[in-house]
Amino acid sequence: MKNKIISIKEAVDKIKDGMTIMVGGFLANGSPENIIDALVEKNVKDLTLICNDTGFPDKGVGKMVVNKQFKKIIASHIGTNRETGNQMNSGETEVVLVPQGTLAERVRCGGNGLGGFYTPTGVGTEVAEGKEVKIINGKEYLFETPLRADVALLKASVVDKKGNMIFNKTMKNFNPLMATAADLVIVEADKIVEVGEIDPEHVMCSGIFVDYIVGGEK
Amino acid sequence: MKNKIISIKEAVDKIKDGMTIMVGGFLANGSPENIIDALVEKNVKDLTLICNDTGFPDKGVGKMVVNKQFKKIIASHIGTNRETGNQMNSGETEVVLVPQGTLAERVRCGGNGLGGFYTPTGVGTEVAEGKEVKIINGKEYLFETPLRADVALLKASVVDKKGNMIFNKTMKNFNPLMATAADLVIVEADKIVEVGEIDPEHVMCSGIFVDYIVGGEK
Amino acid sequence: MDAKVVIAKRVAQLLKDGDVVNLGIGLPTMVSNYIPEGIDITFQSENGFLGLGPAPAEGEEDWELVNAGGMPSTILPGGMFFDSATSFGIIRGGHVDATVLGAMEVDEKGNLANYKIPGKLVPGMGGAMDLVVGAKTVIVAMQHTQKGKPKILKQCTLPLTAKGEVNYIVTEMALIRVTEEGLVLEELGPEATVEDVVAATDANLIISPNLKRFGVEE
Amino acid sequence: MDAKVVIAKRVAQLLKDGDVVNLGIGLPTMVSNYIPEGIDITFQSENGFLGLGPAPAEGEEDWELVNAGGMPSTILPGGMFFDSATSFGIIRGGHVDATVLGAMEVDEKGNLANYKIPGKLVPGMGGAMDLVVGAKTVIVAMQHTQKGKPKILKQCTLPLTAKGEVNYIVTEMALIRVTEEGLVLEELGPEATVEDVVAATDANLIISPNLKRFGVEE
Repeated sequence: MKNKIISIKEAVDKIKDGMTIMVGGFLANGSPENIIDALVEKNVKDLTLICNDTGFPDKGVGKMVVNKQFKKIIASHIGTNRETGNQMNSGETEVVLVPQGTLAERVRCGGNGLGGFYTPTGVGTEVAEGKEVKIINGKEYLFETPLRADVALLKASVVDKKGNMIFNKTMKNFNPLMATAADLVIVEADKIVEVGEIDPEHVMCSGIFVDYIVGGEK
Repeated sequence: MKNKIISIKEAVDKIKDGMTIMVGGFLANGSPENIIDALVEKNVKDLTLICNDTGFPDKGVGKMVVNKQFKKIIASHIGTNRETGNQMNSGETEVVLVPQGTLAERVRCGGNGLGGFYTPTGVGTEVAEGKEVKIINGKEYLFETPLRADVALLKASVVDKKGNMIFNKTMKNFNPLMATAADLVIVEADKIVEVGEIDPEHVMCSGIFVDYIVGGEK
Repeated sequence: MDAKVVIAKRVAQLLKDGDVVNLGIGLPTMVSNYIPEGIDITFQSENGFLGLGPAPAEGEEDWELVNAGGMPSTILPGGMFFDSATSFGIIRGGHVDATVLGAMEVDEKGNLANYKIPGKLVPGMGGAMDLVVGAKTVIVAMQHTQKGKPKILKQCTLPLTAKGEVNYIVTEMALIRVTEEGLVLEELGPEATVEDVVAATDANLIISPNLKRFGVEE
Repeated sequence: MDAKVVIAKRVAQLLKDGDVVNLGIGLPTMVSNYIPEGIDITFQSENGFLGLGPAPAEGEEDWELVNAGGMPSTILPGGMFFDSATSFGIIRGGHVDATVLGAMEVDEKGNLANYKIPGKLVPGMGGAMDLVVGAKTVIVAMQHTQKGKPKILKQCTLPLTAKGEVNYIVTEMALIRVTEEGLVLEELGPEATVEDVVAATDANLIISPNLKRFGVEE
């Protein structure tokens, strides 16, 4: 069996300037804080971020926003981090706002080999601008495309050495979706256990998606 | 709290001639055998079936095929039940074959409020006939539409009185997807437990989708 | 009675036994405090669970169990956790009976604007666009005016969250139903007259022949 | 050595450490018996689990844990169960490294026909169409001829399962790689000569300059 456990330093060394990264978490709940801290320290630049939101200035991906590491941000909400709005208004950072359900579905779509989907969300709003509208059974839908990233950075509560994951309570959010939609997947674990310690009925996301595991100190 | 538990007789009384039904199960593994038996006995006719396959002549929905209860069958595989092929060849029953992954995704699509999706599956085959082809990032995809039913008939291992479900091992298959995609959802339970007996981390499909629960004898 | 309490109480009475309900942040959250006796409501939290319970006691906060505002929450028996794609599948798929949200503006066509003020406040739509399109009943809960200026308009001036999806507007002054014919004033708040409501509303109002007063007691 | 064993052994050698593999019913299933020492393969069963293990001992069959052929199976440590949409998301999303299937016909363009003989045998495609499109490597494992008649053709005559997706054809006589230029005969079976293979093949074959013999030992 391949060893997937690496150090945080080895993990962040895989993330280069200009890459597109997906980061799990919802208002930083379920975000890989240690990897984020290491990325702030490494100061990798010109990244594109795909994340539900931009967290807080001192929590989650918000720390990287404050450190001006993103040239583009795709998120559903940026209201809890004033710095994102400032960078958007100054033109430093391009911000694309996507409805949360559409964002989740686009990531799933990218991870599941589908070419796109039609959603009723956003019809008749600014979100529809420039998008194909299709009438299906008399109702309007917008065409939405898949999202993928170079790297997905996830947080899980328990991870076995194959990468099988358990996310406690509300820490699932975008994590299991992003696991499927990036070329390289790195998960930060609270706890690392042996293969077989997690009941197959309780695994929430398979280790086949995971390239590397860091952490396990908790 | 509403009482969702009814008798099998009450359950099958809700299924009328001409309805479209979805039935969970994969080669009858995870199919509601007791509801199926009662439907054979009631002899409701001219149904449209949406199911992964047509089971076996003596197992799963195959019993209803033998009893000639379907005017139309939408499935990915009919090879384990010779009677389905016979009825198809004689023109008695219309059979629409759908690739398994496309079938699963169409049911999910119907249950999730999406208008359709693009899949690479079936491009260049008979499955593509009459379907819109879209080129996305240089690759061909087929447009596939959502599937919904009047009634979904599911099987679960453990169900609490709100309808929250656990499916043992490989009995999940289409069950949790179909739970979302029908106007009326009836689940046959091996075991019925009180609300709160299932850990929220272990519920596999929410009771909000479930209208009625039958069984619980096992 | 405080205006917000009046609104929350009246909204709570619109909910029906067995409903699945999503409450927005702020005023809408208060609705859960006033659910009538004997009415069983399941609250959905779009970040990933069903069975949202009351806020935890001080000192018992669990930061792995947060609500859609990112604050510690609790889960009730019969609840379950899920990822963001499943969460919005529930929402978009019509499995949420009612959503209660605040608004910056609502208009005669049932259009809603509540996610941005161009050039000033651009927090993003989060899950609001999916909720408003997906929920069976959309209830706007807000104070009737903002600094004395009407929020119920002939036509929204801000970018729309959704087109024609609002069903009810509940303020401290009125319960208004959105119909094909326009806005129908169905009930008056505890202290309001028809003249008060008309004066505080920019939109045309059709006065219901069965105009009543809120049945909210202290 | 039995022809089927020769095929299964050679196919097994094509698999790489860490691969996720889906084996079709029949001959392909035998591949799992010949995985080289030190190679860790995770088998996927499209009806809903990862970590497919060997068939259970007699008397230990669990009918809640079946494989894609509907027969009792086992799950290995590190496996997990999931529904059909997730299963085919894994397949379509490119997370299966290799799929091994039988064929009625394969042709020079890498087209595959294995799901129906019009008017005669119409079992349905099951998951085959998704697997062939989604898996990174598609390996056809079959006897070289059917009742003495070639199955490797210039052009398929039966309805296609997929267009241009086959990468390898492994028979008891040959290992053939599908390339842009056509079919390349890369290896000979234990007892075959180039003349034997050419005579038993309808398609044109390019003989590899590095032509080898299978390295399969008794």
